[in-house]
Amino acid sequence: MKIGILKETLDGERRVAITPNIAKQLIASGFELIVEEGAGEYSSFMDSDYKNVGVAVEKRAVIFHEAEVLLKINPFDEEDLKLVDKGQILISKLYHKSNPELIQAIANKGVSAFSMDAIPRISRAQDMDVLSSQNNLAGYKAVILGAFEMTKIFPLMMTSAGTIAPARVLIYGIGVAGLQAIATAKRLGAIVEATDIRSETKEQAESLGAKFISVDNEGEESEGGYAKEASADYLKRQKEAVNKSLFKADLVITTANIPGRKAPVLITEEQVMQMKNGAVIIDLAAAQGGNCEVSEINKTIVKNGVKVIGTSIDPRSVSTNASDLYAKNIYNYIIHLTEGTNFKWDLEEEITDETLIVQNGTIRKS
Amino acid sequence: MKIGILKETLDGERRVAITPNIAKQLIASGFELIVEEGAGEYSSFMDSDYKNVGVAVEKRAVIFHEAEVLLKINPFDEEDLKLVDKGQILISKLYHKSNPELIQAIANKGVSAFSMDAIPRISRAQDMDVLSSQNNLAGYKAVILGAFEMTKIFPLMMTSAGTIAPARVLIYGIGVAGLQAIATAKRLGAIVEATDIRSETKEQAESLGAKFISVDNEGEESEGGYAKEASADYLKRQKEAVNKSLFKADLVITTANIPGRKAPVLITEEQVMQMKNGAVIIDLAAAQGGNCEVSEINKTIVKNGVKVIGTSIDPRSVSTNASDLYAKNIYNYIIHLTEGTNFKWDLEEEITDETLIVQNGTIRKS
Amino acid sequence: MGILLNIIYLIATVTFVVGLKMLGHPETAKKGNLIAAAGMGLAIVGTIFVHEQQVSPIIYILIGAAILIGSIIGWLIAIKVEMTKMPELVSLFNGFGGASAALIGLVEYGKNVNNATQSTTIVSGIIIGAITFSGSLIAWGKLNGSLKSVVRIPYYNIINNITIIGIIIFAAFMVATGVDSQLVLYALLATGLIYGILFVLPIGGADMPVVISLLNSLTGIAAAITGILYNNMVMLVGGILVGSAGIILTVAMCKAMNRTLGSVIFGAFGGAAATAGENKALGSIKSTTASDAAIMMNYANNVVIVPGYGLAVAQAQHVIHELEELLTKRGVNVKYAIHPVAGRMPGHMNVLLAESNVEYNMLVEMEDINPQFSNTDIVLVVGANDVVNPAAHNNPASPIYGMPILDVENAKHIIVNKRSMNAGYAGIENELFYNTKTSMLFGDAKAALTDLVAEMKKIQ
Amino acid sequence: MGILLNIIYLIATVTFVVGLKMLGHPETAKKGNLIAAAGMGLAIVGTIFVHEQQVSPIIYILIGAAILIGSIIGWLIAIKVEMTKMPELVSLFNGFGGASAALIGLVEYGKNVNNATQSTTIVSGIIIGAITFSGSLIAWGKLNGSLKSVVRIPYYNIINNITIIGIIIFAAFMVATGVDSQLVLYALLATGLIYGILFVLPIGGADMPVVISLLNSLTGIAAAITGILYNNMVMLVGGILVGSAGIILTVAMCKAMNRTLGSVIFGAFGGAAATAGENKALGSIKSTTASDAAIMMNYANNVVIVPGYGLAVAQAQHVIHELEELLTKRGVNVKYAIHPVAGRMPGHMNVLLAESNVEYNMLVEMEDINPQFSNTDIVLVVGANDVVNPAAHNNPASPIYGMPILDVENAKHIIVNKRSMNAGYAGIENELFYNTKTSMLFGDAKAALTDLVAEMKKIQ
Amino acid sequence: MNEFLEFIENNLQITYILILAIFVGVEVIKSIPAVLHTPLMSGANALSGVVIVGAILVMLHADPTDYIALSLGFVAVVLGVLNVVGGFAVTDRMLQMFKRKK
Amino acid sequence: MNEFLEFIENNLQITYILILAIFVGVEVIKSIPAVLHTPLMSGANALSGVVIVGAILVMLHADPTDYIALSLGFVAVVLGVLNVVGGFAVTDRMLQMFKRKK
Ligand SMILES: NC(=O)c1ccc[n+]([C@@H]2O[C@H](COP(=O)([O-])OP(=O)(O)OC[C@H]3O[C@@H](n4cnc5c(N)ncnc54)[C@H](OP(=O)(O)O)[C@@H]3O)[C@@H](O)[C@H]2O)c1
Ligand SMILES: NC(=O)c1ccc[n+]([C@@H]2O[C@H](COP(=O)([O-])OP(=O)(O)OC[C@H]3O[C@@H](n4cnc5c(N)ncnc54)[C@H](OP(=O)(O)O)[C@@H]3O)[C@@H](O)[C@H]2O)c1
Ligand SMILES: NC(=O)c1ccc[n+]([C@@H]2O[C@H](COP(=O)([O-])OP(=O)(O)OC[C@H]3O[C@@H](n4cnc5c(N)ncnc54)[C@H](O)[C@@H]3O)[C@@H](O)[C@H]2O)c1
Ligand SMILES: NC(=O)c1ccc[n+]([C@@H]2O[C@H](COP(=O)([O-])OP(=O)(O)OC[C@H]3O[C@@H](n4cnc5c(N)ncnc54)[C@H](O)[C@@H]3O)[C@@H](O)[C@H]2O)c1
Repeated sequence: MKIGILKETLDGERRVAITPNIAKQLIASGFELIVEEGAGEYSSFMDSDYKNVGVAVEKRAVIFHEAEVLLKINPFDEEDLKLVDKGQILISKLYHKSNPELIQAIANKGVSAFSMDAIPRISRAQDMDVLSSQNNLAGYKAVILGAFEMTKIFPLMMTSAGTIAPARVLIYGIGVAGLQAIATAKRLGAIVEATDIRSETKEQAESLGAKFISVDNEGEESEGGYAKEASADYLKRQKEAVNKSLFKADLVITTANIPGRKAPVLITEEQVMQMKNGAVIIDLAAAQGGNCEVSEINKTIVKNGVKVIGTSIDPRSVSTNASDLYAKNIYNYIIHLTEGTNFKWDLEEEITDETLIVQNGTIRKS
Repeated sequence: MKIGILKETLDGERRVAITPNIAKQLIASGFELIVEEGAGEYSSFMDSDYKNVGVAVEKRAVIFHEAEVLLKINPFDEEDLKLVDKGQILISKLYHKSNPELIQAIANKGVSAFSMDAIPRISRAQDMDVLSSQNNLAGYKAVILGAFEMTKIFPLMMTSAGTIAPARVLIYGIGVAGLQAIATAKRLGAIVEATDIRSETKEQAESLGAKFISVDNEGEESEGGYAKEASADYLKRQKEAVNKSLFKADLVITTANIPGRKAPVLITEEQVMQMKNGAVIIDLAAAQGGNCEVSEINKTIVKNGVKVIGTSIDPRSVSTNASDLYAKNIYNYIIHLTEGTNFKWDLEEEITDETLIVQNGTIRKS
Repeated sequence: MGILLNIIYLIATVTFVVGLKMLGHPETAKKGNLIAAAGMGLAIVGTIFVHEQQVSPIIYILIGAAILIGSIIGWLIAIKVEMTKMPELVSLFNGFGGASAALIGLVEYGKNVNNATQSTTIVSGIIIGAITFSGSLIAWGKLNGSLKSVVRIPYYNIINNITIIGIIIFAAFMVATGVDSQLVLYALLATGLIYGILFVLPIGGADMPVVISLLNSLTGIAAAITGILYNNMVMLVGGILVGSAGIILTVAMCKAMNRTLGSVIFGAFGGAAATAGENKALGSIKSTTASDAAIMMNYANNVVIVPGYGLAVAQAQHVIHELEELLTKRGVNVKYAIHPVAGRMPGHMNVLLAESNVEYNMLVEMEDINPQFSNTDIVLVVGANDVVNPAAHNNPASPIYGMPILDVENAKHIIVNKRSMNAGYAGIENELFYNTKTSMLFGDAKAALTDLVAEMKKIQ
Repeated sequence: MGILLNIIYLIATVTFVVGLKMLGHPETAKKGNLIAAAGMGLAIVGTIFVHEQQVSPIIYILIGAAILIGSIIGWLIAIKVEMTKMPELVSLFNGFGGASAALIGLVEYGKNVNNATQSTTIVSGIIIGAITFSGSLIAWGKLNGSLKSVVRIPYYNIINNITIIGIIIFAAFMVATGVDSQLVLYALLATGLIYGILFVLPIGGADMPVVISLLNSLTGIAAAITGILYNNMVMLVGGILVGSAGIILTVAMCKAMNRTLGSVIFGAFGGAAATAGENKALGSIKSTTASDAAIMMNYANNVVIVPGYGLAVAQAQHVIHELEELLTKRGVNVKYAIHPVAGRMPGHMNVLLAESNVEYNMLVEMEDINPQFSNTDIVLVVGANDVVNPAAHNNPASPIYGMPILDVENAKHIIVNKRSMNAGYAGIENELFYNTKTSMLFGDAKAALTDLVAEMKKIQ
Repeated sequence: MNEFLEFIENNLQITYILILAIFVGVEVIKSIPAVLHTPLMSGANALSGVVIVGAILVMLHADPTDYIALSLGFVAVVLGVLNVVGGFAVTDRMLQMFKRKK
Repeated sequence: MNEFLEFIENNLQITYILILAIFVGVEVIKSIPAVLHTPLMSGANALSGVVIVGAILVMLHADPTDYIALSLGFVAVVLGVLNVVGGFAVTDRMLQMFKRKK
């Protein structure tokens, strides 16, 4: 079975779905691999690295034509679909719930499509869970980005030229990204506070040294570990509880998401206007509409001396590691889906069932 | 006595010599202060902040005209000197050893000029030592910049999507900047190695958790804590000792300086060609000619997949904290130089003697 | 008694004290045991050969035969017995000691009926010896499983009280009247034996070690009483030493089990107190103390530490590092086994351990450590649960089925630290905790590890 | 002796054991002292009033007077003396005890010349009592400064040997011949007294506590010997207790000073051993032990920790945090004083302490902490030197003159941990170390603080 | 009570010995690590076999024709020796686990 | 040597008492913190004043006319009491420093 690795075309994307290291493992498992020219370039993998492990490097059209399975990170787009042939298998993130047109387009092509973002958050699927692996790096990089953009440093320093107060970092959303952001900010010496709608996150935040800001709510927990949409009342009370910290914060990182929906607005423009001059907000939910009212994806907006940076939870900039992990996830996933080198199509099995969005032109999930 | 605070004009500079907080203290000590419009803008200090503490905000020309003492961070340049009047006192960094023309020009103006970078490294002058206060922040920011530019993360992470090896950071020059860089990289979880020509730095590096790379030399120590110029032989043996680490490094930070001279070249282009694809070099000595042969000041040059970033040891980007510390240094310095609000001109006293470069048009030091 | 014998006894007494003392420290215990044994040998040999009266050869032969028989049997049993059966053996031996004391009393009684002090001594010796003997046998039976653990006797309290009253009446009668009746003598013996049985029968099997220690202390007292009878210092002092040390030991054992002596002995009667940590399906758990864990780890060759989310919750990263450093310094080979999803975020354990400066090369990935567990003496699991849950292998119905885990079961011994029997993230039972190789060290990780380190430091 | 008196003595003996035991723990020491004192009172009262022979009232009056006089003087001296003079007072009191034993011997000798055992006892009592008396007086004189610390006597060895031989000859003669000569008796007393003087004279003042402890142990033995004489159990057991405990204590004191008992007693004769840490200009330093430091800190109200470069070199940040947490838990108010240039880079201490998770609000800047030192019980300086060097205030010639420092001198007591008397970054002597309020706790910071923590944990 | 006092009166030194031995027993044992509880119990058990001395004395004092005394004494000696020998041997085996490595 | 053995022979129980008391003294004292060395020494010193019992006995047994014995005894009692009372009082004062705060 021939697997084709496509170069990402999305603006700003620097990752690649399969790294040379993982390619080698797939080949060892019996698969044949071809990779698009320059696919790994921005993740510090050269075409020669792929060649060295036995992957053929080809032009884009050749990949689409020859591969039975096509791998990408970001959803296949119109341009991609033009080149797809009936019977091919597509694997990428699809966000099928929010992308019905795309799913329809894929179905129209008569192909099968698996979605990486639909992998259930169950224990045995953890090693295929791209959301975890990527959000984790995103949390780290958000802090680095914040530290880079700030005009202050993180740690407390008592020096002969005076004492520098430690930076105050506030984190909204204590999922995978939020936790790693807490850990990283804490390591650098900041005072870290964090808040989340799920009350079980309190202990988790504290286990990493952050102070948890409790919003006195009935703690409507989770649906399979995910947050439900917050009520207006909750959002109001959240603002009250957090404002004191927000207005003192030097760096704010927001990671709050509700799967399949627009991200909740947690910081209004009015709140931004009351923040400290020089503060920085990194909105990792900007792609889902943003947790901060002011943010726009891939833009830096300065409001009242506050820099609001809208970015996505995809850790594009740490592309080497991000590609490594993503590739490992896909590898585990492909091994799970196949027997020998053929797909099992075992629809009784939870992971396959949840992730197989389109089967031979038929939409299974929407 | 009226003190004028000028806005920095150097490209990329974001600091300001006096912050509102320190301005307040100077005013409390009896000085009168005027500040150029927008001087603190990039350090998150607004004109209104200055006004609030009693500083008059004026246009550039007014400052030059009215102030008896003119404060800057970077050396006064030709443009500045055009506006300077006889009898005025200038305080800034001057680098008088490497800038004889500038010193001559200042003398021609018939003014007096104190140089902040000439403050002796003695115990009681530590609170005026701008080199320490600024290099310290530079060391921190160099690591943040490196982390930002890298396509990898710093810490070791063992995850279900595979293990990410910790970043390897190599630091040349264990002065103030180098030490803080070690501390910061270590905090973020990197494996840190460091080297210096002064053998007493071994213990210091280790006290922060770095591994010291010893170059087997006779350890020609220091002149008042500073390094002497290294022999060609030393540089050769240094390369041999360090190369193994250099070629494995993900981030290299160079901080090696010899006061009053060109910075030593520690990494040749040939060495860069053998480094890892994706590695990053931050050359903090670029303004003094660079520790890396490839680097150019304020440029990012990619060679063989290695990003070489030439920057100066001035921590411009953390401008808020850097200005705070710089201002506190100047404050201590001015208090030291004056009695009531008048200059003492005590030339017997070491600090005054070393820093008064031009007195009423006469060059004292060169 | 000649001066020589007295000096022999004096030396023996000193060896008893010194030996007992040395038995209290792991480093010297073995030597202490040998010293005490040597002293005992000396005392026995001295008693036989250094005396002044005439003794017929037949008696020497009998004594020699008795000693030979006892030694051979005792030695063989001791050498052959499995490690796990040792406590019951101790109980059996102790019973024999008690029996010996009772027999001495039986022989001596007739000769001393007229001396109140002597007969008091003898009567007490018989009673205590008899109780010890029958009680120890019951304890032995319970431990080796031939007796049901907790036996309920109807009208227990009444029978028990009657027996006690019986003992008192017989004893008082004998001492007061100086009657020389074999009948009364054996009646006394019988009531003593009955009381011993009644005493131990209702106590639960898990408490047997405490009971044995208590009975052992009683044997010591019986020996001391016999010492008074013969005005024999070595018996007196040796017996009292065992008696007082035994009481202290008994109390210490109760403490280590978080019980009081009273609750062990009398708690049983109420019949309530279902042992905590029993689980219908999985069996019962074994809890351990910091002190035990410390000794086990100190004398291990290979130790693997498995950190989990609980370590982070307790913020015990600094203490675990201290423990690891200490073990390394003692020559133990220590590693950390890092499960990829231990904690609540990828790399959680890495962040945590980096904070306390654990060397990166001490952390071993799951794939690399799993084959090494069979060669590991002790695994210390700290606040981890799901990542060491064998259900992932065994139980297809489990939500974690199919997840790779750390195969700590393969190690020779597992110590698990957590606060309670509560489940982890996945919310499921963990049969590892019920494994016979597992000891639970309950408590907040920071507190428990701090204790562990403190105990470890005490050892050397 | 009546049964009542015997029981009184028995009780007194038990109070001695229990009291001595309680004296070994800071928490119970005070109570232990009182218990032993009560037992002693009981024994005295019992001796006077509970006996069978007829005693004339005049003797009662005399005894009463003696006790009254002794009590009042003893009490007044004990109450009035300054804290720093207590050790010498102990020495004085101990000498009195010895004298008392010797006097008893003098009186009893004549009555017992014909019984070898008794006269041996008495002669030994006189010798030991005399040595203790004169030796203690010399020790007292040395401690209160009326005697030059080390006294060199010409032909010391010869004189010493002659004295010893004299004692042996007199004693042997008296026991063997049973001579009842006051002359010989007082000659024995005199040689004993001389030997006591010779024994203590050459030993250095710093070693006096060890000598006092040793002499104290001897007094105990003298009391025990007297006990044998009178077949008096409370004296016998009490004396032996003091004797054996005293020897152990003496050895422990030597250990705490890193000396052997031999080197204290005989080392002096060589005359070498100039005390380390003496400095011509600055005086001498006082070194302390982890155990002492732990107790001092444990019972303090306010403790300030001053970290310096040495803390970083030793990588002792985790241990110092443990210490701080422990102290806080014990109710001590702890802060860290951060000097702006402590370490080798700006913020060095901050990085270090952040690593071990020290709360930011426990760190106090120099300007804020300096006024608080006068209210601080103990400052613990760990690996800092220049930043606490008063030369910055006092010595215009010093390279650090004019640098602001942490004014730790203002605290009630300063404990400095470093490895040696080596200088810091500035390469200059630090007179703080020679301050009378300063104790040096030598050793690598990590090791020393680990010990400190261990000792601290022992306390409660 | 009276008899008790009398006993003390008559056996004053024995009483002291008793009390001191109790103190020694207590002091010597307290604060031992829990893992030594079982070996220590076993060791103390072996020590309690000192009653064997009494059993031997019974036999030594027995009339060679007093078969009851002799046989009871014989059994007492056998049992006592079992206690002593077995006790020390088992203790020794238990303590194998404390062997120092290397 | 012979006399020593004889003494033991004659005073067997006293010997046991001696030995046991030595053990008790040693066990009770070992492993005490250094800061308690001085108070403990002082406390032990007070205890050694038990010799006062002997001094009192000297006086009680003395003939009221034996002035030498009486005066020596008197001095012995005074000195012994000094040792006892002063010793305990000083110890008590030394131990003031271990008062618990709050
Ligand atoms: N790593 C990730 O990215 C990630 C993300 C999400 C979920 N998960 C899941 O999290 C789980 C991780 O496994 P794990 O073994 O590390 O943790 P776990 O299964 O959650 O077990 C943690 C155990 O620690 C104990 N504990 C809690 N606080 C403690 C304290 N202060 N002192 C001592 N023990 C304490 C708890 O028992 P007591 O209450 O009895 O003390 C609990 O059973 C896995 O199920 C994994 O799938 C992981
Ligand atoms: N902070 C800055 O930015 C900076 C930069 C450059 C220079 N300085 C200078 O550095 C000095 C800092 O003062 P400081 O008091 O922190 O340090 P210091 O004066 O250098 O003294 C450090 C002391 O720590 C002891 N030490 C070293 N290793 C130790 C170990 N393992 N365990 C225990 N003690 C150890 C050393 O004594 P032993 O050898 O006897 O153990 C030494 O005397 C100042 O003079 C300052 O001017 C500071
Ligand atoms: N099975 C597994 O073992 C496994 C693996 C990975 C993650 N998970 C769990 O999945 C869950 C989701 O993680 P994620 O990072 O993908 O979440 P996410 O990206 O969907 O959301 C990030 C966080 O935002 C929070 N949030 C949503 N609305 C909010 C609001 N209005 N205010 C404040 N916070 C709000 C959520 O509660 C969540 O913690 C976590 O509980 C994680 O532990 C489980
Ligand atoms: N008086 C004080 O207390 C005080 C205050 C601040 C700094 N200092 C001391 O001043 C000294 C200089 O600090 P700095 O940061 O300004 O130094 P710097 O900026 O002049 O140089 C940086 C480092 O580069 C090193 N270096 C030079 N040539 C090298 C070569 N060929 N190879 C490798 N390394 C080389 C130097 O040794 C130095 O450590 C340090 O020792 C510092 O501790 C003292």
